[in-house]
Amino acid sequence: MTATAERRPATTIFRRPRSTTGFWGWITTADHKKIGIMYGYAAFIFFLVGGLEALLLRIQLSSADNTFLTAAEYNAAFTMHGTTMVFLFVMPISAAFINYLLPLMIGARDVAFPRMNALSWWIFLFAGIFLYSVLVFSDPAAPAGVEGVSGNLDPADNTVLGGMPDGGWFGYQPNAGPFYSPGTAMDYWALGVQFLGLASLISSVNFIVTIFNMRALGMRLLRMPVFVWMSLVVALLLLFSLPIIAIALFMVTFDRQFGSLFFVAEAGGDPILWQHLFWLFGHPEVYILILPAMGIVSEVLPVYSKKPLFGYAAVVFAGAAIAFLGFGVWAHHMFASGISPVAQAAFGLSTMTIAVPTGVKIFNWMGTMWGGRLKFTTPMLFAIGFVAMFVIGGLSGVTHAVVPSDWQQTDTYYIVAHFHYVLFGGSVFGLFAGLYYWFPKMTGRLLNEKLGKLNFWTMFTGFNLTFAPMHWLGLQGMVRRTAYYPPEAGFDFWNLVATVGAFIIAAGVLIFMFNWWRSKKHGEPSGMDPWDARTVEWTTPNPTPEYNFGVAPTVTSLDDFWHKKYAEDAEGRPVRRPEAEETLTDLMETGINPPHPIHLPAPSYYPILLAAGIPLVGWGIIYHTSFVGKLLILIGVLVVASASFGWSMEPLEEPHDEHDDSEPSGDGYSSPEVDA
Amino acid sequence: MIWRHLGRLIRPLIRWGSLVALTVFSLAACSLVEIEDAPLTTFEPAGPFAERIDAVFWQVFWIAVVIFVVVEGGILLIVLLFRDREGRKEPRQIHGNNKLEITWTIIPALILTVIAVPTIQGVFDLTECGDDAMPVEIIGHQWWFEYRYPDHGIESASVLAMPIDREVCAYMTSADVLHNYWVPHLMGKRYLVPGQETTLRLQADEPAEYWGHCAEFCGLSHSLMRARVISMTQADFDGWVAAQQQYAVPPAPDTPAETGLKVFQEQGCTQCHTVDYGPDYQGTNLVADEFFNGPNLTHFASRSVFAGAILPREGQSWSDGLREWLANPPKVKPGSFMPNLDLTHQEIEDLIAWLDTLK
Amino acid sequence: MAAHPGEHHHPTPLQYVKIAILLAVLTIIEVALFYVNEAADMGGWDAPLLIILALFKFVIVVGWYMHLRFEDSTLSKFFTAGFILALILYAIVLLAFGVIALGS
Amino acid sequence: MEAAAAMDHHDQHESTGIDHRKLGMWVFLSSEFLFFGALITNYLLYQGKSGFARPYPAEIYDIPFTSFSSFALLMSSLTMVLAHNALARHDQHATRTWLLATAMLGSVFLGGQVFEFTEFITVGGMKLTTNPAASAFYLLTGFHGFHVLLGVLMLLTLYGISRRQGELSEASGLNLELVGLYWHFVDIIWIVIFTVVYLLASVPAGVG
Ligand code: HEA
Ligand code: HEA
Ligand code: HEC
Ligand code: CUA
Ligand SMILES: [Cu+2]
Repeated sequence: MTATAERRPATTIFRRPRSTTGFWGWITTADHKKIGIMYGYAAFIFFLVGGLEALLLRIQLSSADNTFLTAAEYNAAFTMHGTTMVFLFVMPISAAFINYLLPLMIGARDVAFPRMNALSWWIFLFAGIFLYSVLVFSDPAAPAGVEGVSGNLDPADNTVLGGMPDGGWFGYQPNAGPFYSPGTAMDYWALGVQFLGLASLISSVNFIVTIFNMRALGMRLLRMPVFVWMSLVVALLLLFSLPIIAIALFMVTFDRQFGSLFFVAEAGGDPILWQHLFWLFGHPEVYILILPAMGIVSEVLPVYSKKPLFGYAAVVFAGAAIAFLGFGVWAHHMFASGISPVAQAAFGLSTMTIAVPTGVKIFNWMGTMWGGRLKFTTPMLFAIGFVAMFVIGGLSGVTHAVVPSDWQQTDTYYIVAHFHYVLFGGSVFGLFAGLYYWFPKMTGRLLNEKLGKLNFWTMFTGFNLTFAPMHWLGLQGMVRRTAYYPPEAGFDFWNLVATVGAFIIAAGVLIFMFNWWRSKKHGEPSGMDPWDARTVEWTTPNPTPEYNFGVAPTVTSLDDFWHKKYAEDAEGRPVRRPEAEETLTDLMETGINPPHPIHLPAPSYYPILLAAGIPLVGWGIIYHTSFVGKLLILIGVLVVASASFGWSMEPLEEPHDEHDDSEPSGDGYSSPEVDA
Repeated sequence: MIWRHLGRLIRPLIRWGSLVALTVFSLAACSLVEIEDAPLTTFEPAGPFAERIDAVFWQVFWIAVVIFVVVEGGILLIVLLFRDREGRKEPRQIHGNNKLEITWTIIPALILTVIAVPTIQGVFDLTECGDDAMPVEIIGHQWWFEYRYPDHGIESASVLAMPIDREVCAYMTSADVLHNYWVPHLMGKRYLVPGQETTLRLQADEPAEYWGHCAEFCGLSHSLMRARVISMTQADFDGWVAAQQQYAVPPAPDTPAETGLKVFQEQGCTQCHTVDYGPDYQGTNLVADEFFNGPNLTHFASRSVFAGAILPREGQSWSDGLREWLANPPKVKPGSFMPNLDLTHQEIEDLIAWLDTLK
Repeated sequence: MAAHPGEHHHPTPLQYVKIAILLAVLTIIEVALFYVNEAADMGGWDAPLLIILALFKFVIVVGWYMHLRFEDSTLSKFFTAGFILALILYAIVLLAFGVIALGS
Repeated sequence: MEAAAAMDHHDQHESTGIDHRKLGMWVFLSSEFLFFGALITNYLLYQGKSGFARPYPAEIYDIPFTSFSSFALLMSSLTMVLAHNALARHDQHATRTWLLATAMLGSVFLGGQVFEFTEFITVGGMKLTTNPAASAFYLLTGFHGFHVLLGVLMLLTLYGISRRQGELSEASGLNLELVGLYWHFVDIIWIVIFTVVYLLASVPAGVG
């Protein structure tokens, strides 16, 4: 509710920050756009880190019995690669898009809880740093809270890189538990992921309330852009799946630190319980990773096809159905774990059903393009690439759902191929489409199209070279998570191809970075509506002014902006309205010079302060047996407590004249009965 | 209208189409060549269970191929047909079509129903062991598989021997973390779960040696946890069993082998390894105590591979493999629970001489 | 803005107290049931009875003390969604572990 | 940027008519079911497994004692709702009294839990590390206790604010409602835990 908060001297510890620019402006901001941008940059840096780890994996696998990495380093590299890509890249970059675009797309000035939003961001950042601080602090030889057994490691193999978490991104117990992963590395993993989850949980509540409560006048639920819908669905998925992993991670942390026995098989703990809890979260998680990208694609395709999204309602409901069904399929990751045949059959069937709503989406996207006037701009290329590549990943997914054939496939590179097709060919392509599409929104400039196309084609080629051979490799018997394979196994050739492909992807990423860096300064100015777009976020100047809209928009239909610009002739073809240019100029005008003063969420120190306490507690827990550890917990708790206190004392909003009647109540005003 | 466009686009279609077809074809061709000599391939089922899975896979695979061709072909077609061109009219603003919507919901649902049938049948047919299956116990260790034959009183490691045309029911568990037993020629995978028992059906048609691999990430040397299965005729198997049931033969006096046996005792190898010379044996008993965590070596030399089926390497002799192993096990297999005992060159040679007596 | 829209729908303090007495009585019955079952095995009938009683208390607190009865349906939709989802998911997990069984 | 009257009010309306924070609280509470559900599931799984080191939690429960502290928590819901009601009637004094009473009852419950844990550990000999069922018991009840503790702290903060400012303002009134929601929620979770974990506890055959 600080959307309209006044800036006034705080009555508490700090004076409220005033600056909205410069370093402190960024540190204390509660502006969803700045937060979104920071999320984006941080996530991209983590993408480079995760990608670098992937390149290490690929170099190691480029030939049989390679010795580029030690086994410990390899295991650490794929664990951190998976963890980084999932939790530190795709999730936060999706959060970046949602943060930046959600309020703009629903015609709001900010999210419902701007300071909470800042809190999420800082917790995410500190959690990421905390997770990677393992490189500095972890001592692979040091026992965890509980004495463990470890094998004999050749001293030469005891490297810094090998000291990173090495239990896989799924942290299967008991391997990642106190006895078989002594040392502190997996504690960093468990707590780091825990904190990342906390950040996402806060975001999810924030986004849900924002979507329910802050839509522009007239924006009924079924007038929201698909991206907003997918954000809502993702927020719900997060809301209901994160608690499960949180508890599971608590259990691991307790096992490792305080000697509880949840997953200690020797004492009767059940390792299969971890799998249920992890995948109860983990499967909804994969839809958390894909749905924002699907939302982006649903925005991009219509614009460059010059047609409305085909079957809007179907696409929305399909998204919701995917999410709902996605809660009922988790055990398809456990077909080989010895669960009963009834359970296997049931989960196999439930998994297959997801192909139906997903197919609905695919076909509606094709329907959108059908008969359109397709402009192959870079965002469009990425979006089409998404559709084409995702189908491949989806189809291999269906072959896993066929339980007996999954018994052969599971834990092989065939699975690795599947999920990179959906994650890279899907999520990452979709997100890149979004980056190209909304770059002007953020900067007021266009990314270079020539470089963009080069970027797409290198990434597309590299991607297929890397991951297509993994299908063959998997079916030829190459097992996942192996640092070595023997020369006789016959895996050399395709692995080498995959490695080459990975470097081609890297080249594509470098082209993208160059394009971004250059276009930010020298890119062609975009004007207000560079793509002839359809949705509300383009009705305000680029880059978006601090207050988003000069005058809060009112919406009368789906694709409201489009209908302001175009009417339809008798044949149903769009005809530009005569007054379109004037509308645009007006919007530009009010966007630059708002007619009324506008109140913005006030900056605050407390989010970053509160977030800073959390990693302190984390380090404290890991070293809780020592004095320093106890001290850190104490300091951390004090920081969190005092920040919360200061936060709650900071005025939320200026007392103002209760509800003056300037509140417009037009026909478009959506009533809760209709919408909710 | 579409046909008019089609005419104009037929040439690029052919061009693109052939390009794609060529690529796909060459990829497939290359991979088939490769698959021929991949010892872990899933494409050469050698027993009824693997064959059943293979059949299900191909059924689904070809359905997927058809969907693939239709969908990707559709995308390609759309891209070629509807690219923006000079003089093209503005597109008609179509918002949807309920009939289409229903069609493309129902057709996939029907296809999936078709796929569901072999899936369910497969699950129920393949999960539970037959009544007259031969039981074998498989115990996973970091990083090797231990086998026990309860009916025959035999213990072995890394290499599983089994008769052909007879179902073997593996009762599996783990001594430490999760493992996953996989012999692609014979069957899919099943986890080995500490504190629990899982079962896996195995059966081979022909006498042969098959590769296996631990498929669940199980720590540092998961990549070096491999396995072999040797299938043989029932007669051969009976002979093998009879041989394995023998006690080891003590080495002749004053041979390097005897020195090797001494080294074995003095270096504390017996702490982990059992060599069963039988109740009549005069020397110190070589039965590892409770803390047992190494392979039983009684018939070590009768195996085709050792140390989790990673040694001897391709082209390496048995003795050279042993030399490499005994010199520094954690170097060969990072994290190995067999420590580097700093054996001298001579000790290693003697040990090898002795180990070779353990037929 | 008004913190409690529709305040007038809410029960009076006296009604709150009456509800509390009801809750107390239910709790006493629960504990009594527990002891009855201890003394003379109820043949498994204690479980459904106790669960029904607990649900009853649950609904009373949610409906009246948390005012959910009087609120916009959006809130109850969320609340029941979370509750039902948790119930179903964890029931399936317990089924998979054989802790609870269908039939029997 | 002063006159609030000139403020653009569009961005202030709630499409659902429910206050942001209240909606947020309910949304959050709905996800809490998944937290506690996982913990209860965990407990149910392990309490029924035989072969653990003794004792199992169910062997050492003190039902009369737990009934008493559960009762205290249950009644704190009454005082909480009375505090809320008093504030709605602008009776600041009664608000404060009931807030304090709620915090007290919550503390009674917490004290009871501390006592219970201590008894279990010292007399009953059941530690976190005794067996998985014990681990599950402590994690579940401890996690709940932590919720109660947070609730008590929030109640006391409200009480403090009220004392210092002489009243709870309109904004704090909403805070009180939110804390109330949280408090009742923690209570209903305990209603479930009390029944499922205590009253319906069982020990696997062959134990106890
Ligand atoms: C973005 C992430 C994402 C997405 C969207 C999906 C989507 C799907 N996944 Fe995937 N999956 C992962 C990420 C994802 N997955 C990851 C990361 C893992 C590995 C985790 C690990 O072990 O580390 C995994 C593993 C995984 C497994 C476990 C494999 C194993 O370990 O043994 C299974 C098994 O069923 C599976 C199935 C599916 C299915 C059926 C879908 C479906 O949703 C796909 C549906 C889509 C289509 C089918 C295509 C479009 C539809 C049509 C064109 C209609 C017509 C089609 C038909 C009639 C078939 N996935
Ligand atoms: C969104 C998720 C995502 C993404 C995008 C990727 C991207 C990639 N992944 Fe991975 N991957 C996973 C999620 C993802 N992955 C997961 C979840 C696992 C399972 C882990 C587990 O089993 O625990 C996995 C596992 C996995 C494996 C299997 C490891 C094993 O089982 O042994 C491999 C092997 O090749 C691999 C490769 C790659 C490659 C080559 C890329 C490439 O596409 C990466 C491309 C990016 C770059 C190349 C970055 C560019 C970098 C530069 C240009 C350098 C510049 C640097 C500076 C300026 C500092 N991934
Ligand atoms: C602390 C335990 C331990 C000690 C002591 C030990 N080993 Fe081992 N040994 C093992 C383990 C564990 C393996 C299995 C390693 C693997 O394959 O990963 C093994 C494997 C072997 C193998 C290969 C067996 C097979 O079939 O795979 C040989 C041979 C061997 N050890 C010989 C020796 C000799 C000789 C000594 C003494 C000089 C010795 N071991 C001492 C634990 C031990
Ligand atoms: Cu054992 Cu991998
Ligand atoms: Cu899944």
